[in-house]
Order: sequence, then structure tokens, then C-alpha cells
Amino acid sequence: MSEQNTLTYARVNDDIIRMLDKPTFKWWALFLPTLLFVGFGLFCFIYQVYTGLGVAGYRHPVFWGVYITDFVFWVGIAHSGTLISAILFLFRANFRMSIYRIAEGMTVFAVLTAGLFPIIHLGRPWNFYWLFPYPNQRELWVNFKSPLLWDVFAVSTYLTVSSVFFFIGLIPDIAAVRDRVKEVPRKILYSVLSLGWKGSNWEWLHYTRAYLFFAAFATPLVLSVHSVVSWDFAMSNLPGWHTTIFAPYFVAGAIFSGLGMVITLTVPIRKIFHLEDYITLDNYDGMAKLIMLTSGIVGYAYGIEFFMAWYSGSPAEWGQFYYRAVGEYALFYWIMVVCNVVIPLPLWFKSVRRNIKALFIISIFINIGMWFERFNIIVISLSRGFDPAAWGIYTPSWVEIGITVGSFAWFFMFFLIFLKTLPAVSIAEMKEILPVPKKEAKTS
Amino acid sequence: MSKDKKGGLKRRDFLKIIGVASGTAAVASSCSPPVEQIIPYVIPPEGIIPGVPNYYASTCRECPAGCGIIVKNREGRAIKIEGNPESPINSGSSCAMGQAALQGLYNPDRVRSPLSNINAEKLQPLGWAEAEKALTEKIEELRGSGKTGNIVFLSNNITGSLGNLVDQWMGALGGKHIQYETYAHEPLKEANKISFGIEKIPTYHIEKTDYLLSFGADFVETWLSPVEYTKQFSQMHGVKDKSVGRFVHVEPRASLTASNADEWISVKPGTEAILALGIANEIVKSGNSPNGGGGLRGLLSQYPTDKVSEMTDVPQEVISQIAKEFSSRKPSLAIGGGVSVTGTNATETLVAINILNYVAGNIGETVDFGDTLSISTADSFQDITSLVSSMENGDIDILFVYDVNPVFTLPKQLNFKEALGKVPFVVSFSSFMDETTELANLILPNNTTIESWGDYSPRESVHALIQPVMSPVFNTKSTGDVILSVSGQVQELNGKFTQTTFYDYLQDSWKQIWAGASGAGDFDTFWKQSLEKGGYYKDLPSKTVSVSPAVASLKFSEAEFTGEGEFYFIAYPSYKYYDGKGANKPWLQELPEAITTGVWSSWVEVHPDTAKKLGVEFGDFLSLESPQGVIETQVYVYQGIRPDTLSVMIGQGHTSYGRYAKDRGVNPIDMLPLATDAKSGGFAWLSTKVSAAKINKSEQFVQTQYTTTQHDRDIAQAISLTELEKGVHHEEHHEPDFYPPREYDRYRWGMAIDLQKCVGCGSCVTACYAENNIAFVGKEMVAKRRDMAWIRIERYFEESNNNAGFQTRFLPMMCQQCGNAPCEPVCPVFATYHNPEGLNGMVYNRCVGTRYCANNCTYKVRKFNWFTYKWPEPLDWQLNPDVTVRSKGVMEKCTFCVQRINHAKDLAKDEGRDVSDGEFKVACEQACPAEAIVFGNLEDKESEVSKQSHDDRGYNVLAAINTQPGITYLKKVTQDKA
Amino acid sequence: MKKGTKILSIPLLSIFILLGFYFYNAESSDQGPKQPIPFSHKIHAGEDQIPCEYCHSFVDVSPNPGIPSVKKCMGCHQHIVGRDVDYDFDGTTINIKNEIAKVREYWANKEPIPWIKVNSQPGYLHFTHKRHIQRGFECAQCHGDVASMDQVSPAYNMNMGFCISCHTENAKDQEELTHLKDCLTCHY
Amino acid sequence: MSDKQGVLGVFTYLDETLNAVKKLRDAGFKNLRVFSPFPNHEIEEVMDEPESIVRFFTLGGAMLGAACGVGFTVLMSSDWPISVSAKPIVSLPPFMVIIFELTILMGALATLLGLLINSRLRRNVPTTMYDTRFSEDKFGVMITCEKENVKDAEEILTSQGAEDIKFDGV
Repeated sequence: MSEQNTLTYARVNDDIIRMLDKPTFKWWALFLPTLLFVGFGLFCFIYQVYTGLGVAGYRHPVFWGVYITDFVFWVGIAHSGTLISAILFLFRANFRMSIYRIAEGMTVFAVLTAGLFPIIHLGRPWNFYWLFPYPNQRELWVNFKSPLLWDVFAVSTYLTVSSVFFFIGLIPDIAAVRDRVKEVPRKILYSVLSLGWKGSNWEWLHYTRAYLFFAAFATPLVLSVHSVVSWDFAMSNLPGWHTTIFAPYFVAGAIFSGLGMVITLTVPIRKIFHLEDYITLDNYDGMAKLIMLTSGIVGYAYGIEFFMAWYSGSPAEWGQFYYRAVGEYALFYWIMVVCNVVIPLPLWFKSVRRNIKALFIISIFINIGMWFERFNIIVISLSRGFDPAAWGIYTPSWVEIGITVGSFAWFFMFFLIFLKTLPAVSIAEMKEILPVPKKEAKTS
Repeated sequence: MSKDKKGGLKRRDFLKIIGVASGTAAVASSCSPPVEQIIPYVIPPEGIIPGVPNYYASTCRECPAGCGIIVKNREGRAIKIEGNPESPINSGSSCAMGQAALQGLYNPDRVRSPLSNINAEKLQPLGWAEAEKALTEKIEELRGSGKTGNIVFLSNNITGSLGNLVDQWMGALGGKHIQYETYAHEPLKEANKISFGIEKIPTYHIEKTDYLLSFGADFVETWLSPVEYTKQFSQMHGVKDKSVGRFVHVEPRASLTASNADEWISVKPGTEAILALGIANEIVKSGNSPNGGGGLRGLLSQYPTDKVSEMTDVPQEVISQIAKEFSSRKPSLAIGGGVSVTGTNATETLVAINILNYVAGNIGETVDFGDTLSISTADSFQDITSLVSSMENGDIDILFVYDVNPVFTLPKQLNFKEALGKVPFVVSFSSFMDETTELANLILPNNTTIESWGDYSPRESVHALIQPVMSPVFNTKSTGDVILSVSGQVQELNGKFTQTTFYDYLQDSWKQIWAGASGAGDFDTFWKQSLEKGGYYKDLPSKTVSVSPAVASLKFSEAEFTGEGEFYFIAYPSYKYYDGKGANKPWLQELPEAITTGVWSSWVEVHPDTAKKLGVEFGDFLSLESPQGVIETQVYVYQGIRPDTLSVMIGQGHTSYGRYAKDRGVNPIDMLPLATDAKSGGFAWLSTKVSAAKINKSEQFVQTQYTTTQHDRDIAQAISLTELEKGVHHEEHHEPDFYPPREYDRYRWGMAIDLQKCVGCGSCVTACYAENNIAFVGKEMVAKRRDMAWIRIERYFEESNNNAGFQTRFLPMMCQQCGNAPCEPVCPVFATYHNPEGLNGMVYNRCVGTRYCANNCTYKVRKFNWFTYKWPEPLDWQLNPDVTVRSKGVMEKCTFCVQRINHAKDLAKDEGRDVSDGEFKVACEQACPAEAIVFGNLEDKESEVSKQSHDDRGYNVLAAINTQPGITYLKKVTQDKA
Repeated sequence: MKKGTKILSIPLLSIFILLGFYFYNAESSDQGPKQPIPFSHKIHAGEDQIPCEYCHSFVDVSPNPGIPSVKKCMGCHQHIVGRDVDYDFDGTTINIKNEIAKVREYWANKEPIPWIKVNSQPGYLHFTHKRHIQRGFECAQCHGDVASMDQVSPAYNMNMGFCISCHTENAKDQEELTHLKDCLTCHY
Repeated sequence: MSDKQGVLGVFTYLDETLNAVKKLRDAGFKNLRVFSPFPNHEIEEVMDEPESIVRFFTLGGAMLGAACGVGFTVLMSSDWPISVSAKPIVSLPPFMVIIFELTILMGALATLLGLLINSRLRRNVPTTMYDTRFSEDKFGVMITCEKENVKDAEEILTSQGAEDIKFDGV
């Protein structure tokens, strides 16, 4: 940890709180476009609600398309955040310290984005609240047997828990900011948010406990949520959806894509805010290793799907996977394979793992690849069901693309705001991994 | 008169008659309802109870067959047409065209009032009084000038009272009444005259036959009386104690009828006669003829099998096999005279077929000259040609056009259009702005069949009544009334007609029928009975006929073809549009054509080899050129057509005739030369050769099924006859189940569909559209596979070892009402669920549109409302008030006509009993001409449906998924030689 | 304070929901639409004691009760011209004679009277009066005491809860209950 | 509380802080409070406070959540039994998911509650007995004692190298 030796407690505060200084031109240049695209996405949605879902590219028999793809994609992104903050916390993996705050922020905003899509894709979105079990004059409840309802519970739980977790982690740092800032409005804001944190041994005592429990909860939660999402498909009887490996396959995929996104986000931040001393090459090395692992799992899943289809002896199953590889959508399929399995291969070399540029590029490809993975699973399976008379091809419409772009803008909008309002690296936890100041150490 | 914003309909007037006008148009959306008015009757009509349907028997006039229909009326609106079980012709069934007659009635492009251009450039609306006055003046003026002979009344084949009235009227005016039928079947008449001395078209008894040999007679589509003969065919071809009749179809292309044959023999166009004689010869040679060939041995001996074989491209063994079967499987029957194969030698062909029947001893057995078709009385094509020439010479001063569209249906070469221009005064009675009516000077729109009194006698034994089921939608008037009131105004004609309304005239003419009817009681009871039964039906003794010796000396030739092109050109009549009449009805446009599943357009059928040769693919455009004209249309590559033949469907290519028909597809009639059948003088439809060239244009071929094979999914299953005879055990499917099977107490609604009977005609599809308010979405939407049909007829071409090398299978696929439905558990809001009577309920107003149910539907039969689809007024008057009209964002699917189930249960409850078997029929079942669909209660072990679902041939589609469907399919029986 | 709201919010929320639940089933406060002719059910059904079925004559044979034809109105009002007195019709003063004159006017012009629907159900609901009347329910059970209303107004807002609660109470046995709570009984 | 007073010593070095605490305790001072910019085990050991009771909140919340899960699914399903694809009205396998999610949700929320209550995070602005440097790089020891003992406390703190000492109530 050669670089960190130069770090002192004071400097940690300085560096990290400096990130919250007045937004620069660069920041605005990034922020305003996001607003623009969010606006466009909103317009598309309103247009769709007004005219009818037909403005999307949907057609018999492909009733789900880009929207659900986006949903799964964003939920996936969310996962690595919790993974890094919770699971790695339980494993006491120190390389998480510097990046977990960013990752958690990413989680919260990704879930926030994902949560929109189930509503956007509804035929009658104005009735979305019927999916919640609320007492109503019809004396009618919801169908707890439906995977979609599991989704409602899983995603809303995930959103709540991850944002609380995010907030808890922030309290001491907000206090630190509070003690720094002078201008009144911000002072008040941070005072309120810090809940009067003083860092007394009492507070730390309960705080550490609570944090541990949160981590302990978040861990099974993160696994369950993406399993549930995968069951949206696995619970059906559609060839290409109806498989038992979906849960682990999706979870691995989620972590894979999430880590990809973390790298995509942290690399520029690290550069812009000069956090080289905080987000170190070791951190990246650790993440890269995880990517190697998950990429391997995903690759294995791709392979085994074909084997199972062939081994099942069902013409529908085999027909489906044969079609994936050579049918109208073959291009998308192979994009997916290349991005998710082939391109990450260089990570087996340490030099690549520690090469920021390479990592950045690979991470971008991973994001693309994982989006297409979801697209392929959803669209290709649907376009070739059991009954050949009902086969059909789906192509997204401009509305769907508009809303998808809007969702990315929506995500980055929140993320940029986060960078300027909350400490993006955990101050307290950075200090934990610095050597404790002792008089003896000094004198002797 | 308060005018309605939309369409300028006198809504108020209408409501005055129809009374309570709420309901229908409400949609499954959660918005607050607008202020609704309830308009009471001023004077309540007899026997109409708002909310309770009334049924009126009437007669369908969409084609000359004249099927009996029952029209369902709610609050004064006709909302559904069904076959009349009393009618001896269709005995309860109906075809797609018949179902769609309602969209003629409510067609938004109907002529809404009389029009004339007498004192204006363009056609201007005017009142009836004016219009009739205008006509009267013209007539008087003409009579003044003494040129009385120059009036012609050109109509379709209108038998019965109106026909008589017109005859009388023309007689009084010294004019002529010419009855023009697009498909007049002159050769049939002529051939029978030659062979038996009877110039009539007999009725056939296909149901009695065990072996049917058809030379291009497309009886499933348009031939003579499709519904009747389809029904007979399904009886003959259906499974009766482990045996089935055999059907062999001879035609250059595999039409829908041919697709239902056990053998399709692809014959060289125009050589059917030779083939028939060859077969006859073979029979006589092998001594299988009961009458030993009579005096025809000599004639037949000129047609040795080898020679015939090479003339007709039909292998020798096939000929001898057919001969063997035809003579051994008694009773057998050979029929012919399909429009698409009517060549210059059509009469000879049909004589040859008669000979074949005679040689096999079928005359009198399965052909009945006792009861002959009245289409026999239609005038021949020669009369039309002579009419046209006299029009051109300016010998016609007034031409009345009634219910025919000669500008569209006559070949261009005849120049009818130009000739029409030479007629100073053209009066059209058409209710639609078709190509002919456009050119009329005075349009006196007639009521549609559903709005007017009348009668029609399609054959000697049937006098069918037409009664008004509702008051006219628009300001139209029945032609009979117009004639009578005009006659009243013309001086000379005063007192000619005692009656002032056509209704009186009708009754008077029925008094004669009543007189003829023995023991019918007094006239009023007779009249009432006839109205209830839809007409008066009598049995006629069958007549025995003998072949005239003249036949022996007849010369038989091959058909002649004009044009240098290398391809025979077949223009075949369509079971959707008939002669183009149906093209303005969205239901028919959106009904997928059985073979291609194409909609809303036309195409040319091309053999794969030919396509390769021409360098075109599915969806490319071909330019077909004959000496008479050029058409450019889309290619459908089809193995069911000879490589040297191209074929295009008749009915599209309108240049007028309303928004749904206009500028859609091409009209192959424009390609045809003015050739006639030598002997009968009838128009020869198959008489030209065309050249084809690829043009640089390609589009998506808009169809509803993009696959041709089953991809080993075993959806439309078949069983070989030998297996069937051996007797297979019906495998009751039992997958291991996690949960105990479901119990039902009183009802478990189910259905059985016999694939051996289903002919793929699609009348169930249209019936379903009509009953369930299913939206038609137009070509652009269908191109995106967004058609809303609840039933689709799946069409699969199967490898086969028959002569054709392939076999076509049809399978009507609708919601299977699964006992273990995949769609149900995935719905988060219980919008779809399993009801205690085994129905898979779909609650529109609960649906939020997650569409998971559709994704998880094994059979992909759920349709989603991508938009709120609209019915242009007054098409929406047809909507069934008992069925919710769906709005955007809602899933929908086949409900087993739950509204009918509930209605039946309601009636049963009034009488404190259970619903009994066959008490009611669901829409598709009711319509099916082949009686392939049976619906009923599976809990009732005696019901027809439970019997059939335990049939040896019974199976569930995709049973391995264990959805436990409520629909059992009965396997098709293949008779391929082993 | 933060924590305070947190803790408070839960009971508050549930109270709101329950209130909403309550108000949903509460009786309708709708005044009823203004009709082309101020027809008083109070006079006809109340004072004159004309039974509902006399005018709404299809109620026991059809899903729709039926609205009396103008002819039916004239059946009585041929003879009953109406007293020339003012009448307080839900606050607005009307002259009975004049109002009845309007009816005769409609009859004279052979025009139907465009009444405004008071109780209307959405099109996706297929309610049948027939069944309910035959089962022996009083009109008042759903329509309230019409005989005491001048201008008829919906007595209850007839939402699904209204139907279901009644169905649940009145089901004879389990089988009927399942039938009465089966969606397809009313929604198709 | 006028007779009580608070004394706050600010330290740079952890070991000095801890020694100060030990000394103070030996000198008989009760209720001491230590401030630090980050959680630290040595502090915990020295202070040796009783085990945090947040865990009971967590447990309770989780159990309540599970109960709610079972309650919701079972009661709501049987309130209006609607049969889907031949599955029993109450079929636990699918309900497990709901139960699980609710367990997590309520458990987590209860934990949050537990934290807020126990660590007394009430006031939005800390008292005077706080030094902003605590959130940065300084440690602090706070003693609340009788007025007369303030002197001793101050002595011990300085002796242990407190670089700054604050009093409240003066």
C-alpha cells in the first residue's frame, strides 16, 4: 500500500470533501444533456400511454421486448453494488473500501431506474397500483402465485433496503461534511441528514452492529431478488425460458454486468477527481478477478443451455436454441457471446487487470454484451414458441429506444447529483484502513 | 331532423325505431362514464323487448346458392347472421361471405340516398320523390319518341317475385330483362342438354357417394352451392365406423377444395375431357362398367390410357388406379365445371364427365335432375355480348343495372365500360358505389337483403323468403317498391299493377305458391309458417335420365389458348370475394385465405421451380402480360400448382367500391381474352397464356402464418386409414401431476374438432369476428402480426407419399380452455383464472396488460389490444351488446362464447333445469359448414362432445406440456398408398 | 423529529387507507341529473301508488327494465291534464300542468323524450334485472326509496363491492356462492 | 443538573486517549464518553460497553415480517378463493418468496429503528461538548462529573497529552 502511506486522516477529509465543491463547467456539460434525454424519454412514455402500447415494436407473439430487457439489465447493474458493499464487507475484503460508496449509489439509482420499467411496459399503466395488495371495495386481492407479484415485492424490498443501507453508511461521512461546510443552507442540510452524529463510542457501538446486520440481510436479499427476476422467465413453460439454471445464471450475470458498470463509472471519476490514492490498482485487480469468475459462469451457462436443449430431445427446446445461434437474431446472439465470454479473456493476465484503459474498454463491452443477453433471452425465446403457426419477428420502435436512452440519462442524472452532494468515497472507512496514530510509534 | 355529427345519419330517427340505445359501445376502461341518454320508443313495436334478442328467418343473397339464414336482432339492430337449420340447402351452416353480409348492411361506404347527375356535373343527392319523378320523365320521354324497345334491365339471376315483377315491367315498357351471372355455368347446362337432353343444372348428392372424383369443381369455395356441398362432403369424407369416403380432385392447381382431397391430380390445363374419357375407357376395358359402356365403347376406345397419359401429364398407373377405384367404390360420382377450369372445351369436358358417370352407372344415383338449380335460367354470355354491341350502336336508351357490376366482372376486351358511356341514361339500383354505379346517371339505392322484403328460389324445390330484419340504415328503398311507384306515375302503366308496395306483390305471388302447395291450410297460416321457416320447401321426385346416343358421335378436343406466353393463366373465383362482391367487407379482407394465409391483397401462385426460373422469391413482384393486359402482383411460391401455370384470385383490384376495396390488389379478369366455350357460348375463363417477368419490387407478403411446416411439433396430427381400421387405443394423456385433478360439479364446457372434416374455409373465423366484436385492424397492422382473430386456421404442408408429394392440413386453433392453464398463475391480478365450469376466464376490466399470460400461452392464442380500435359508423351498430368492446391495453381471447353459455343457463334457470346438450351452439360451431366443431358439456357423459373427445382419433395439441385442454382434436385420416 | 414522523407515519397511513375503504362503500351523495321533463317519481310511485313494473315493464323478463314509451305516458296523460298548481320539485318550483303539456308536445311531434340515465353501469358489466327480480328482490334494495324522491338519484354508488357483499350474503349454498362470486357471471 | 459539569479533552493519538480513559476510570470517574472519527476495537475494549441490543430489534422485525408474509398470502388468498390452473388456493411454495422478502424488509427497517433509538441520534446539531475535529482526525474524551471534581479530570487529561480542553455550563 505504498500510495496510502502518504494519506493522513486530515487529507482524506480534504480530498473527499473537496469533491463536493461547486459544480464545474465539466459537470454541467454532463448534467444538462441527461436532463434533455430524460425529458425525451418522458415524452415517449406519455405518447405511448396516450396512443396505446402499439407505438412500441411489440407484436404477436413477442409480447415482451426492450422494456423488460432494460428492467432486467438495470436490476442486474444494481446487484454488484450490494455485492461490493455487503458481501465483500462480510468477507472483510479491503479492496471494497474505496469503491463501495460509488457502487452503492449505483445500486440505488439502478433500482430506481429498473423500477420504472414494469410500469412503463404495462398495457394500462394507470392501473399499476392494482399489483399491490391494498384493501379495496372490490374485496379483491392479488395473485401471490404470480412471479410478477414476487417481482413487485422483491424489487420494492430491494429498493428500500439498499437505500437505507446506503444512508446508514453515509451518516458519519455526512457528519464530517457538516463539520466542514460553512454556508448556512448546506450546513442545515447536512446537519439534518447527519442526524446529529458525533462519533461517540456509543454511536459507533450500535452503528457497527446495525451495519453488520444490514450486510447480513442485504446478502441473501441480493441473491433472492435476481433469482426472482429470473423466475419471471423460468416459471413459464416457454422453450428458452423454462430452465432450472436461470437463478444462478442470472445472479452471476448480474454481478458480472454490475462490476462492469462499476468500472465504467469509477474510471472517469478516479481520473477527474484525482482519487488515484483511494481507488487503487489493487481495487481494480480485485474486481477484474471477480469479473473473470462471473464471465466464466455466464459462459458456462451459454454452453450448458445448448446441451440441455439437445439432451431434452424436445423439438421445441432444440429448435429454440438452434434458432438462437443461426436464426434472424444470430447477430445479437454472437455479439452477446463475444462481449461476455471472449472479450473478458485477457483479464487472465495481471498486466491487463492492472491496466485502467484496458479495463475500461472491456467494461464497456461487458455492459453491451449483458444488455444483449437479456434481449436474446426475452425476445428470441418469445419469437419461437411451441406453435410454428404463431412465430414472428420483433424489432424495437423509436419509442422504445427513446425510453431506453431516457432511462440511461435518468440513471446518470441521479449519479451526477450524488457526486456533488454526498461523499463518493467513504471517509470513515478509509480511515479504518489507515494506520492508527500512536504516540509510541512516533517517539520510538 | 337532427343530424348526427358522424356520417350524417339520422340517428334520432333510427333511435325512434330502435328504442333503448345504451350498452354496446362501452369499453373496458376505468374512466368515469359520460352522460348517457336513454331514448324510449315513441310507439313500442310489437314483440320487441329491449335486451332480449329476436330472430328472423331470411335468405342470403351473397351468392346464387341462396342459403337460409337466421338474423339475430337486438333493439332493432341486426347483429348476427346464422344459418337457418330449416333450410334444405345449408341446413344451419353458413359461409364467411354469408356472415359478412352484415358488413354490407352497415358498410360506411353505402350510397346513403338517391343520387343523380341529370342536372349537375357530378352525382348529387336528391329525395326519392324527385328521383322517381326523374326516372318517370325519362321513361315517358322515351315512349313519346316511340323508341320503346330500347330499355334493358340488367340484373343478376333474380328468380321469384322481383324477377317476375321486372319481367312484367319490362314487358309493359317493351324492354328486355337480361339476367347476368358472373359464373353462369352455361357449359353445365349445355353438357346436360347434349348428354341427357335436359338443359338444366342438377343437384348432386355427394353425401351418398363413397368415391368422389372432381374435375376442378371447387365445391368448397364457389361451385354452385358451397355450404351445401361442403356439408355433404364432410358427411361423405368424415369417419363413419372406421371407414372414410375417398375424394380425388383433378385440377392444374391445388385449390382449397383440392387441398381437402386425398389425391390431387395435377392435370395439364384444358385436358380434363381427355382424362375423363381415358378413365371411362379404362373402366369399360376392364369390364367394370355395369352397362358395359353402352354405345360409347367405340368413342372411348379412341382414348387408350397411354395416349391419354401423355396428353394430360397424368401417369398411366394413376389413371388405371382411379378407374379401378371409381368403378369399384360404389356409389361414386364425378363432377366438374369449376369456373377456374372452364376452357373453350368446357362443354365437352362436362359431357365427358357425364359419360364417365354413365359408364360407372352413377346417373340417377348421385345426380338428381328432379330438383334443378334456378341458375339454369340465367341468360348466357352471348346475350351479354349482344347487349354490349347494341349499347355500342346506341340502341339502348335506358339501362337499368341491378345487383351486378359488369364493368368489374366482364373482361376488358368486351369494352362494357365504353359501351356504357354510349347509353344516354343509366340507372343503377346498387347500394354501393361500385365501378358500374359510378358511371350511372341515376342511382336509386336498393335496400340490402336484411332491410327488404323479397323471395328467392335457388332451385325448384325451394321458395325462400326474404324479410326485413330492421328498418333501412340509410335513405334507401327496395327496388320492387321503386318499380311499382314509378309504374304508378307513368301514364300508360297506370293500373298495370294492382299492388302499390312490393310487399303486396310478394304476397300475391306467394298466393300462387300456396295454391300449388297441398294441404297448407289457409294462406295466412301458410304465410306465417313460411316466414318462420324462412320459406316453403317441397320434395321433388328424382327424375331418371338416359344418355342420348348423339354423345357417341361427339368430337372431343383440347382447350385452345391465346397468347404467346409460356404460362397457362388461371383466374380462380374466391370464396371470400366471390366475383369481387365481398371485397368491400373488412371481415372478408382480413380473413386469411386458406392456402396462403394472405390478407388484404392479391398475389400470383408460382411453382417453386418456376420461381427459380424467373428468379423471384416469396414477396417479390411479377409482371404478368397477356395480349389483353398487364398486371403486377406479388409472388406466393406454392408447390400446389403446375410449373407451367400461374394463378391469381378474382375479386380484388377494385378502382372503386368503397374504402376497403378500392386500390387493393389486382383484377385478373382484365387479363382474359373474349374467348367463349365453343358449344355453350359461355365465357371461357381458362383460355389465355401469359408471359411473366420479374420486376424490381419486393414487399413483405402480408399473411398470418409465416411457417409452412410443423417443425416436428405434431400439432395437426393424422392417422393412416390402415391404422384406423386396425383400431388404435385412444391414449388418455396422464402426465404425473403435482396437484390432484380438478373437480367440476355440473358443467365442464369442452369442444371437439374433427380435422378429417375441417376444410379450412374460415367461416368459423368470420363468425367469431361477428359474434365477439373482434376488431379488424387493416393490412398495416396484420403485417405486424397484430390481427385480433380469436380463431386462426393453421395451415401445414406435410410431406406425403401421395401423387402430389404433399398433403395440406388445416387446424382451427383457438383458446384451448386449459384445465391446467399456463396463462392463469402468471397473472398478478387474477384477470385470467379458471372458472368453476372449466372456462378459462378473461376479465377485461381487471387486466392491467402485463401480457405475461400471452407469453406463457402454449398455443399463443391470446391477442392484445395495442390500440383502441374503432369501427367507422355505422359498422359499430353491428357490435354485440352482450360482449364487452375491448379498449387499448387489454388482453383478449376466445371465451367459448361465454355470453351464449350464460344466456342458455339463464333460460334454463327460468325453467329450473340444467342446460341440455345441443341446446345452444357457439358461434364457430354454428357456422361450420363441415360440422367439424362440436361444443358441449364434458360432465354430461351422454353429450356428443364427450363421446367425440373419447374417440380413437382424439388427441390434445402439445399434450406433453400437460395443459389439459378443454378442446380435443380428432386426427385427420390419411389414405396415402402404403 | 425524523424518527418521530417515521413512527407516526405507519398508523397514519393505515388510517387513511381505512377511511378510503369506508368512504368507497358509503351511500352516494349524487343529486341525480336534470331531466328534460321534471318527472316526479314521488308523485307517480309515491302518491299515485303506481307499481314500478307498470312503467318499467320488462324488468322481470329482460336484463333491461325498459323505459316507458311516450305512448305509455299518454296512456294516462290523454286524460290527466294535471292540476294547474305550482309544485316544489326538489327546490325548483314547477307548474304541473305545463310540464305535462310538454309530454303531450313530444307525443304530438312523435319525438321520443331524451331522458338522462340515472343509474348506469359500464359496458364490461352485464347486469340482468330479470334474475334479481325473479329471485324476489325489491327494486328499493338497490334503487332506494324512489317513491319518496322527486328527481331520482342513485341511492348507492353501485360498485363491485356493493354487488359482491350482497351476493355473499344471499347465496343459498356453497355452489351458488362460487357461482355468484365467479367473475364470468357478470364480466364477459 | 446545575451541580454537574462536562469536561472534554481533545487528543491526537489513540493510545493517549485510551490511557486517559483508563486513568480517569481509576480515579473513579463514571460515565465517560469517547469520540473518534471511525469505529475502533481498542476503544470498544477499553470502554467495554454492554453488547448492543440492536440485534433484538432485528430479530423481532424479521420474525414480524415472516408472520406478516404468511398472514398476507394465506388470508388474502382464501378471502376470495380464485383458482388458477388447478393449483390449491393456499399453496406455500410460491408464497415462500413473498414471506422471505417481507422478512428481509421488516428486519431491515427494524434494524434502522433500533439504530436510531439506541444511538440517541435525535438532535440535529451536536451539543457544545463536541469538537468538529472529531469527524476529521482527533479523538476526544468527555467526562460528566460533580463540579468539584472538574479540576482532577482536567489534570488527568492534560497529563495524558490532551491538546485542548473544553468545559460546558460556564
